[in-house]
Amino acid sequence: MSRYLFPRWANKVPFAIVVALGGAATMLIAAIWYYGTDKYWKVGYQPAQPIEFSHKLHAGDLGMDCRYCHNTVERSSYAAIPPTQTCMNCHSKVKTDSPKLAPLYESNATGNAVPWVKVHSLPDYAYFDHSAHVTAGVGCSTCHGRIDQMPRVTHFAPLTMAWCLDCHRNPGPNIRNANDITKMDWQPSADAPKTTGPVLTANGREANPPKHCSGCHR
Amino acid sequence: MASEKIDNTYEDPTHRAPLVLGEDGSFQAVSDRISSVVEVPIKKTAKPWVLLLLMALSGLALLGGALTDLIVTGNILPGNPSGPAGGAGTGRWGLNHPVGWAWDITGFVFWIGIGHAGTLISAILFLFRQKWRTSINRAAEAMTLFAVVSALLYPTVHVGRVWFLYWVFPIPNQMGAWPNFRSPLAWDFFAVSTYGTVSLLFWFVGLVPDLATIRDRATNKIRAVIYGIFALGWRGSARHWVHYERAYLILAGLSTPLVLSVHTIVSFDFATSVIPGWHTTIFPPYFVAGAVFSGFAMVQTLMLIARKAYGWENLITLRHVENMNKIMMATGTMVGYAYGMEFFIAWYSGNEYEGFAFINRAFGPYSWAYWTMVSCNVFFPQLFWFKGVRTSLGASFVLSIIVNIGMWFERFVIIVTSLHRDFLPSSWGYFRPTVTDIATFIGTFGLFFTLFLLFIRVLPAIAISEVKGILPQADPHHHDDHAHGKEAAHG
Amino acid sequence: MSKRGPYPFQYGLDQQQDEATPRQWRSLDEYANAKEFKEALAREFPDGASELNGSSRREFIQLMGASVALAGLAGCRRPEEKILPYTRRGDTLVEGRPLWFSSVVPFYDTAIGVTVESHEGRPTKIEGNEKHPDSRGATTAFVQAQVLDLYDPDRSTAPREKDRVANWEEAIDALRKLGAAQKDKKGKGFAVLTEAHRSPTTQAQLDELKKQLPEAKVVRYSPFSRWASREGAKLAFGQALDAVVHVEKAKVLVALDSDFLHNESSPVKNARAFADGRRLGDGAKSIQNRLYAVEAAFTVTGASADHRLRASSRDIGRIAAAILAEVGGGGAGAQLDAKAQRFVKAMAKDLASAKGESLVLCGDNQPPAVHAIVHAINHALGNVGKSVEYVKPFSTDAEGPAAIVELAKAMSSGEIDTLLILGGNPVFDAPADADFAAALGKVKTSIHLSHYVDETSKACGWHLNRAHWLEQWSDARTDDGTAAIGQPLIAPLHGGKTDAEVLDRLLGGQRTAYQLVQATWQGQTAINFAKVWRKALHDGVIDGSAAPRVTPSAPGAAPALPPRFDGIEVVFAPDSHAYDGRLANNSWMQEMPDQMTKVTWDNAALMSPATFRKLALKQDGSWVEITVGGPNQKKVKLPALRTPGVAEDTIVVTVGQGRTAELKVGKGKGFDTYPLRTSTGFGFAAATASKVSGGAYDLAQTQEHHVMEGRPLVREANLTKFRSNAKFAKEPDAHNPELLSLWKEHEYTGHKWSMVVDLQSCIGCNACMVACQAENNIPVVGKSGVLMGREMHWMRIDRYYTGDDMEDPQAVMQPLMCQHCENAPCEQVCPVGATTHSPEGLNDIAYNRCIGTRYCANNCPYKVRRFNFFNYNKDMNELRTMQYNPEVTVRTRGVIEKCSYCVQRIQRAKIDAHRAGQQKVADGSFQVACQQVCPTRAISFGDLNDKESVVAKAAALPQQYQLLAELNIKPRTNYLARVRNPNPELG
Amino acid sequence: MGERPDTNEKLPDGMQPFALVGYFDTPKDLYETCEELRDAGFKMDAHTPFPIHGLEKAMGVGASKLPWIVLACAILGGIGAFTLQWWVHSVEYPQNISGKPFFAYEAYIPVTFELTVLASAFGTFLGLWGLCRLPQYFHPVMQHPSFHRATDDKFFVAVEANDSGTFDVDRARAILTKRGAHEVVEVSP
Repeated sequence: MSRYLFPRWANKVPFAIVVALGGAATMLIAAIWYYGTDKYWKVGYQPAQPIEFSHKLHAGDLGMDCRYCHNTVERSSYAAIPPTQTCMNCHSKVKTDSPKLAPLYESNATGNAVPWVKVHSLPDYAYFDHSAHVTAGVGCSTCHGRIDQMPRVTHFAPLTMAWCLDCHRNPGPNIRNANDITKMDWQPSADAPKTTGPVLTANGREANPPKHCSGCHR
Repeated sequence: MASEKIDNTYEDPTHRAPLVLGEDGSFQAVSDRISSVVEVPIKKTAKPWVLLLLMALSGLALLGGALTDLIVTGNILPGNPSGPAGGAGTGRWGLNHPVGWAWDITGFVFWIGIGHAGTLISAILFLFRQKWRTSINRAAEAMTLFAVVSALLYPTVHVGRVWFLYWVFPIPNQMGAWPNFRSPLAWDFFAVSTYGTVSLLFWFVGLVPDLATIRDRATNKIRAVIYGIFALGWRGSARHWVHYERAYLILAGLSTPLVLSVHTIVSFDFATSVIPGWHTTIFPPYFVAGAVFSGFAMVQTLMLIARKAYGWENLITLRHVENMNKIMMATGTMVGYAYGMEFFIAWYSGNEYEGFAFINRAFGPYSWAYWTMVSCNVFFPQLFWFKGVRTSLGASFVLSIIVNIGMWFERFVIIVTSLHRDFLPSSWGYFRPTVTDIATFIGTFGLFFTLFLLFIRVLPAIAISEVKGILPQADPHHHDDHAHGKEAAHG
Repeated sequence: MSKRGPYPFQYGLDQQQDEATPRQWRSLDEYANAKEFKEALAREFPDGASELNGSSRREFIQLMGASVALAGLAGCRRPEEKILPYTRRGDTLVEGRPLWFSSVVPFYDTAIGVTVESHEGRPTKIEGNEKHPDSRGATTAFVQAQVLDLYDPDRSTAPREKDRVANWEEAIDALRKLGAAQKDKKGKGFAVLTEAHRSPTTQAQLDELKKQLPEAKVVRYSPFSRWASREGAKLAFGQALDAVVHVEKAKVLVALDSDFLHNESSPVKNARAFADGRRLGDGAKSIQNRLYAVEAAFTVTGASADHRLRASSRDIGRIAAAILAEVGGGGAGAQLDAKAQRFVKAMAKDLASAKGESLVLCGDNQPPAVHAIVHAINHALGNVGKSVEYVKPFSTDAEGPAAIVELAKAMSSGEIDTLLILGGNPVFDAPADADFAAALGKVKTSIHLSHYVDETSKACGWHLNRAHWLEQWSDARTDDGTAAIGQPLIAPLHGGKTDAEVLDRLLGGQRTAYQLVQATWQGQTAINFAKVWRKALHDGVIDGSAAPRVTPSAPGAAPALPPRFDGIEVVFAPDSHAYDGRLANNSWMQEMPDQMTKVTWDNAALMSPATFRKLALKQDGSWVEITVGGPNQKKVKLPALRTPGVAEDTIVVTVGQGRTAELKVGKGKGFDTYPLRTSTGFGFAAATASKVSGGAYDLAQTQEHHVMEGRPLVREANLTKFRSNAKFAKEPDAHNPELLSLWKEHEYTGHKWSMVVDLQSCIGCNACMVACQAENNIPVVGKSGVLMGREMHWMRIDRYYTGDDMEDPQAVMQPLMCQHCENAPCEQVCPVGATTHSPEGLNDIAYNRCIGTRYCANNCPYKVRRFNFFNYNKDMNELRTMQYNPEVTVRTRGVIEKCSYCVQRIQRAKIDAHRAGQQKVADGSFQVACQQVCPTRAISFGDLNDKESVVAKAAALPQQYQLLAELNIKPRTNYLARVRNPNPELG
Repeated sequence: MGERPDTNEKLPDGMQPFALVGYFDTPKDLYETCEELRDAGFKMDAHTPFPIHGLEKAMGVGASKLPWIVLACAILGGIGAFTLQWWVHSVEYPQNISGKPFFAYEAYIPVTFELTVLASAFGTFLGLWGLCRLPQYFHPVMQHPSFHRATDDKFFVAVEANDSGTFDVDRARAILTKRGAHEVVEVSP
């Protein structure tokens, strides 16, 4: 019998394999890291809407207050999309002939809703309450960004649990005065006191945002 | 055969009884005897092995069915309860409130326990320089490995949402959530996975020189290549042996506390709870003893079969059999002591809940299970006091199986009888297994035996180099140029 | 456009696990697309809807609009979700904030005022109405469960002529024709059969009908009503009267076969008054009342009694007579055995000592004669006008079993050829001797208005689908005549009509329910109707609508009682699941364990262990055949169940189960025992029972062990012991050791939520269990599930038998929910930290974090954690999902759930307070579900750190103790020990 | 067992051998040969089917450094594990669990222990192969015609060439043949 001997080059194989595996692993992790993030999935989501409603025009240029349309935001967990009614307040006179507004007038006539496309969406087991945040002094732009500069609404923040917790653990920098709530160019004060003394909310109580489960999950 | 003629089961101080018997105790004979099993061409595979493998595979298939029924679709297996909406779910098992764990965790603890003997034999006996271990440690380690695989299956599939199991491990995530390191269950996941990994490494390190042997004996290229790859180019260099022996010693040293910690931690699952019958400080030693007990029983069962099947009478001698029986007797008695002590403490503590829990075990709805356990684990092993029984292969085989049955029942009794009647009588219940329960359990045996059968077919089931190492002529200062089995036997 | 790839792993799983999310949006939208809803949209706008703030059809449509559609390939790409806003928003409506509307439920031959919670136009939860005298903020299990009936997919969706599905146009046409035809013959041969309804509007229509069709016959029948009491009054006082009892005014109470705390004579009111009379709050050392129960079945009332005498129903009359004689009301008295004799003597003495402040109640299952005696007793004790008042009956129409039998006779004889049945289900529940089905077959024209196509509908020529009280305008009077308006919360889902509407159509009218109800009250209120009306709607009760009290003449001689029969007697009681059968298709009620037997999904033949042995039965569930004599013998075979406390030779059966109509939930559940019930043996009857060989039937009980094994779970004492040692419940012993801690424990500086359960007040009526189920989206698991021990109830009521005599024990009740231990054993064992402790001391569980190891459930000493063994909400009917509480996650398969102390309500209260700039929630600004529903106010909840709070005060009471506190787990739920007030003479 | 007759194979002239390889039948012969070679100042390696006790001394090879590697891994693993648990429960997300302190070191012991063992085990495993320079599928000595018996029943010695000049093929061959080695063969690098 002639004994089989591994060729000399076989000695290089293990090293090659190790290098290859290492490389592959790194690639994989990198891929998951990137494609798994909300930056990739949510942030920047900018669907087309049935009516080319421009927040830039209304909130920005015309300077309408967010709460004129989203008027439930201070009373309810939802910042409700305004009813057709609300749009008609102005558009019964303004731009009545614009074809872009056809869906609006149709909705007003038929009573069928305008099918807006949802941009910001939390998992349904997360109970977020707009009124709690707005009255505490967390303004619109903190989570929704410069809406006043968006002709078409874009998903601004990742809205992940970790992201929420960052602010819940250190609310100070993101709390503003009640009258700045809808101020779009408001900037978080980086030099806000971190943990020295209790942080106060816009309506003057001690800000103590929940960090425990039932704060958001019921 | 020689084994009948020469009795190596008693120690005569005047001369050491040999550990390996046979006319031709030469090194090559050892290689031949062990490797030949592996080198049989596929076509010539022994019929009984094929038959056993088929049985094992059908068991494996059953496991597949059971798990699909449990997790994916439901309604595969007949006669099971199902939700209003039917479908899969942990409810395919017979669990309920208050009995949230039953056959699943019973099976988990059972298999983990089995595994312990392997590590014990390969590590602890090694540290104690118990040379007789050499002919059984390889198989025992393999058994450990496969037992751990079967065991790990249970905690994996017993959770309600298997697909989120990875949350148990500390992986950075967008929820900013982490595992709870206070939970004995979290400890368990770490302990068992560590145990599995270390056992694998230990086993593989032991295998390398023997893989090299088979590589070098290879008569065809394919085998040479395949075994060669796993032999890592081992060439028996003395310089390597130096590191190798040190590594082996260290791994043995690591495995020893590890194996003790694993069952200790498993016992914490119960000991740290508040449930009467679980909340017991005696659990760690008691569980470890039980584990060794059941493990040795399983090794005994398997090795007795292999011994018969492959004619290894000279390698696995009566002495091995007897020694394992002695250990079983010892550990069995320890377990028995634990049973007694539990009762005593329950009474002595004056805690009515604790007291009730044990009275209920012995005389409640599950008394049948309790007494099965006691008779199998305490009464039967006492037979080993008789040398006749200890050295009878038949008796050893039967008793080893009885012990395994008993130890399964021990876990069942601890888990279920404690849960089914705890503090508030209003929530007392009763557990009945479903078809899926039974199928899952049988299935794990299928998994275990499939792996084990494949192992003894393709890998040297006895540590070749180690056995050679304990032959008399292996000693460089041995005064005999041509060592021979016979003289070895007498010398 | 933007970089959208396949959905990441995490999201993919969210899709898998989307059952773990509030379903209402998604399902509503799907419902919106469902066929029947398209039809609903097609229907015209109901009149008067403009009045119903926020719950009009318009808003109903818009609510559909508010739902969010899941379009696209869910799970593989990011689904494009739609938001459909309202087109016009009701002025009071704010998306995401519930609204409450007052309404009224007719039940128990009285009416209970309620406030209904509405989410974007969907009624989701029924609460009591503080202002309503028969509710006082509380309700009962039966009332709670009715919100589920509204969404029952089995409800009839359209009128039918025989088996042909018709529409209302045709139906109304048919009604008008019929009415016209009847007018010509003055209604001769025409009869209307109604339930024992209490709606003035319906009655007004009936009166109108009687005016227009003088020959027509109107009969009232319900399987359970207070006709016997009214008949009794006729016997005693010469005129039929309704007794209005005032338990709060009674120091000594005697219940003769009467379950007045639970099932009879406006129980909510009674239970509250009873509990108030014996509350041991603020260090009170005395109990105002003492309750004697003399009964055949072991009822909730019997369990709450200070003294209970087992007596078979046939003997109640004699005992009553004996009492009458003892209290000097005349009569010869009666021969009783020694035990009863002694009991009665002591009881009578006690009664006599409390003249004018005592009250004797008689069970509805007793014949008029016995009621007459009891009326006489109360009269003799001078209670009339004090603890018992009399009012004219709500209606003078013929009622009771005899009446319906008579009607049936007339029908079979052809004397009646046209029958209009408004509600009810006589084919199923009429007395057996009426043989109503056969009689109905003889009738030429028959019309049945009902919620379901039930046994009766099948046998009628026309079936009309009836509007649920949550769907249409109605009104109802309580037993003392106080009226309330029933507001609809949602437009009729299937376009059903009310009794009044149908009668109106019959008489050629076309008024809507709204107009009819308004018309009724317009007539009765003089000035400024609009104001009165608005106030009535707001308060949920109409001021000054109570009926004038009547002072009856002195009773005549007590009527003779029928001779006592020997052998077995069978006693009929309403079923704890189905009541008289109307709730048979309600899965919440079916799975609700019977208060005493803890049986779910079934009814059984309840008998004492001795009787059980006498019948040589082997085990619980063994078959027994009961035969009731009479010309046409009736046999019923059902499983037997040993029930301590039931009288000797007495078999208690509940009626209402064993429905045969096409009901997905109710069909074939339990056993129909109506065949045994005849007009002569309506409450109880002589019967023979015999063992039937052939195995045993599986009865699914939620509690299978009935004694406390000497463990101090429910701690009770009698008043004297309590007086001598108020701290008896925490006497230092093995169970109350000094508790030390190994480490520095967390402090609770903010709120410190806690619950106190007063076992002294709790009567174990189960109302809290259903309230919890409705509030927290708790699934049902079905009979098989309960048999496996997998019921999901977050709170249960443990019932233990106490005393040495297991033939005749006492019973104690203990509501048990998560105790929110500060050192919770369940938390440390969770490997993923899904269950942790909130800074306010709540034992939180994040369902979405749970992986389902069940370790926490194992390690819970109270066994209150529940595991979703399957996906119980899978394939849930879209209509039914409308009931889900959007504030609570709907759990998926494989996760643990448990009582959260209604954290959603706590959060709502906190957010409201915070919005108002307050740091803390004020005490009493919210209630948890079980607390709110409790008729006896046995549960209080609040902040322990607020020393002024109700809960803090209660927790500080001497009789406070904590269950299993010796484990040093520091439960947050406290119990107040139970104290009985026995009569020293009976020792 | 078919044993080949002894040969005296040489590599072609001018070719520097990797080593001079021969084998014995018993550990004893090998042992004594190694001692002699060691004393003669040769650098050698032995190849045996099983470890022969004291052989490393006979060859003049020092003890293994493996334990130090393992110790390092153990310390790393232990500290790492404990730090992770402390960080998770005290820094990153402190939560009140069963009313226990955030920093409940008692509870961290099991995981710390397990990860210590795991790290040590990996250290041992990788350290072993690292120190042995394995896997190395081809090695010059394998060219010896009977080397396949080195893992079976023969005891090989390879007198290794080195530049230090102490290597003298003929002297080595002499010692081996004197000791009765079989198949003394020069193997090419």
